[in-house]
Amino acid sequence: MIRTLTGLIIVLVLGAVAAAVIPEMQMREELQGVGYSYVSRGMDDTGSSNLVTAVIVAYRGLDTLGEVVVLFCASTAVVLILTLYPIGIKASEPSRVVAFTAKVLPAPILLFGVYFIAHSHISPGGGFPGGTVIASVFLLVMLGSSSVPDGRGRLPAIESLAGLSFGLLGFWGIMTVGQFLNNAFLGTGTPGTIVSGGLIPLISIAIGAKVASEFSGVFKAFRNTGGTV
Amino acid sequence: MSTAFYWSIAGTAAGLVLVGLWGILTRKHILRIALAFTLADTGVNLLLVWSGYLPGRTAPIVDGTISASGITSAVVDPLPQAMVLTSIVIGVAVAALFVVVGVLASRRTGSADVRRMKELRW
Amino acid sequence: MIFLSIAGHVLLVSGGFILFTSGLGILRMPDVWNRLHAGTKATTLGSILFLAGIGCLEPTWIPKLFLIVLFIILTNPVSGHALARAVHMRPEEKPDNLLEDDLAESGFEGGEEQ
Amino acid sequence: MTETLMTVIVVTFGGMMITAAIAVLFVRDLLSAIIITGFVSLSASVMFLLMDAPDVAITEASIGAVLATMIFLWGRGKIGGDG
Amino acid sequence: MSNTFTSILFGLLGGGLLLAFIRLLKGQHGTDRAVALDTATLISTNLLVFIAFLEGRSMLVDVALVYSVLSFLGVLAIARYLDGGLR
Amino acid sequence: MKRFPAVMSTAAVLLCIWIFLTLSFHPHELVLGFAVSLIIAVATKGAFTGNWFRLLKPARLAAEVNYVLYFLGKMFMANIDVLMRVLQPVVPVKPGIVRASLVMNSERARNIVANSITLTPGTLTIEMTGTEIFVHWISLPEGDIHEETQKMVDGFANRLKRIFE
Repeated sequence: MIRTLTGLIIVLVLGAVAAAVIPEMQMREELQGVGYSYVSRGMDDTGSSNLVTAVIVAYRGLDTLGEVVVLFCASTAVVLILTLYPIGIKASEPSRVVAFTAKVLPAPILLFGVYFIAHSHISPGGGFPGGTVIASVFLLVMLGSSSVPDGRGRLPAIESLAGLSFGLLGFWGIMTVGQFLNNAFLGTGTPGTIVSGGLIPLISIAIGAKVASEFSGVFKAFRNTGGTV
Repeated sequence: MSTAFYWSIAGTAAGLVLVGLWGILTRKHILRIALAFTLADTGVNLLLVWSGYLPGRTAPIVDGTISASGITSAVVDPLPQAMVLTSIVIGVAVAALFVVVGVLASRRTGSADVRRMKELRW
Repeated sequence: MIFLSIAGHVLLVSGGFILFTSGLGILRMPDVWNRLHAGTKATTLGSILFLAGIGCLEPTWIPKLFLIVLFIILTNPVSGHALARAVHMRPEEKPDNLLEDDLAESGFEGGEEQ
Repeated sequence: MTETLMTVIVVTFGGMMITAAIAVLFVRDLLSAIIITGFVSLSASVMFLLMDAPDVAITEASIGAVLATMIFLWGRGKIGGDG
Repeated sequence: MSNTFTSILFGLLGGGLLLAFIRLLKGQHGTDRAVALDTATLISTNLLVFIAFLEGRSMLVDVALVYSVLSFLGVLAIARYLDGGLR
Repeated sequence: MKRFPAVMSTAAVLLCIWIFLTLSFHPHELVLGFAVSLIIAVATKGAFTGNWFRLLKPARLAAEVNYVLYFLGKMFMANIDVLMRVLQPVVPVKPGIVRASLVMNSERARNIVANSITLTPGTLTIEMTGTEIFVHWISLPEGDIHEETQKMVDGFANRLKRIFE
């Protein structure tokens, strides 16, 4: 009772604060500040038609590197905890239709994932969504069987390789033009075609591989501890 | 009238955050708290994207429909979108950690009730 | 062109109506399996008609719309089947208005057959 | 898209999201709570598309629909009990 | 495309979505809610394509593509959970 | 290389999907798409399509068109059926689960039958074992239910046998 009351009071106070603060954010008519700068210069600087990808990979590339490290820490912690304290229940057999679908559908879904990663600079998508789509293929394979898929040892290798290549691509910029994660030194190409945007496609591939292998590792750890997945 | 939908998006987002916070504060089952955390996460993401939204404009991706010259008056702000994109992925990784720690804590105390998880108290 | 436009509008309205029917069926049907009937059949045909209508109005989008339709046809019956089987696996949630139940008589509980 | 129409869509989806969010906290069965959370994520994805953020919409759809649901289902299978 | 026509279509799709949503809230068991979620996501896929059509940008269709594929996976995961993970 | 035809047909279909996605015939796109689809086809061992080159013979093409038309007609009927039921004041249902035998060599064909049944009038596949299939009726048919169900299943199975066997 006291718990509900305290919660209600805190939430009401916060709601009042939100109701007071949010209308203060005037509706903007024009882009301002750093957003304006990114939009007006983004195409020329990076050669990427998708300005969101340009911000993630090029302008804020260092932040993204840090963010990938955070993701790595979280997934490593999950896998480590599950390996240290295994809890096991046996998984059940899937129906035949589901098992067959899990054999058939991975190919096109993988193709979608690769498409989103490879076209991150032209169309919506990018390393993060593409990586999660590929990880969900791993999930589909697991849903369609009662055993653990193999690939022991391959996932960590892919993960380390992807992280390493992200860093190395950054250092390539230092070597050539003295700037970490500079993406324009390769030439930006014609915006809107697949070979454009300098380093952006390569870094997207690295991010995608890293995200995919991390989430796949988490699911594999879930499966190894038994249960429903 | 012209900006009603603009403010209703903000209201939805703020409402989600508040509902999520209330759930975190008052629920007892640890997974229910994790679900409430996810809800609050979604609300915060909506609020962030909303802060970069300019009504009447289009997505910040250049193709045939918008010209490169008049782009600054045609697209929404890409910066909050980029931040939210990474925030979503981090959010689910944190939720996974939350659930795994919760499962282990409930194994140790024998119940999923957070009031009985004395080891997690400070 | 005028013909394509008219066809597109007709397809859109019929597709939208069938999708609406699926929602109605989900709400009105008496038990979970009958709800699944409305949920899988009506949404599949409704999506096909609706996306075909969009395709008539925007002919350059047809390839992508075709991919969406292909995926809906491939995936929708599978999820319906998986849910239907899951209901049978949970005795406490199984509807009790069946007039004939060969599956329960065959003693099949799932999981053991290879 | 006219503004009236946009308002109607946003209000519909927003209302559904908040109703569903409250339902997540109050529904008795934890499995139902997980399913309804999935619905909130998918609605959020539609909201992101309405706010002209297709990248975010794709990410939210892929993560909210599959990965988060899967993680919570795993936890539900391990813990049990509805509270 | 006239305004009235657009409103009618949105009414149909949104109405179906709302009905499925009511079932999602009301449903007696988890299975009923899973069925309602399946239907609601498919209707939303069509809604997404329609929004993309009204905005007139073909790239937004990609979102509907991902949405349809992955909502299927989510429902499949729930179904696999329901059909005997706990026994 | 027993799976070579399967891998190649999968790669061909995946390349088609790639072209549909990108809507571009730029050489770079084509080369990238070809490489990606080949890698995915090899990695998934060509499971997406199986060997489709065998299905392209003229005699089989006729059977395929026949099947698709039959299936589309049935699906349309299914929706009219569901619609009529839903719009009545009291929804008329007479549900039941009936067993029917389904003997086919190809796992692919069996799955197509199961999914087709799910999408056609008043029926929903609930379980499929090695030789049998269990069908849920929204409203049990008149007459002998087992005979009617068997007739419905065979309607699909016989048309598919002309394609796959």
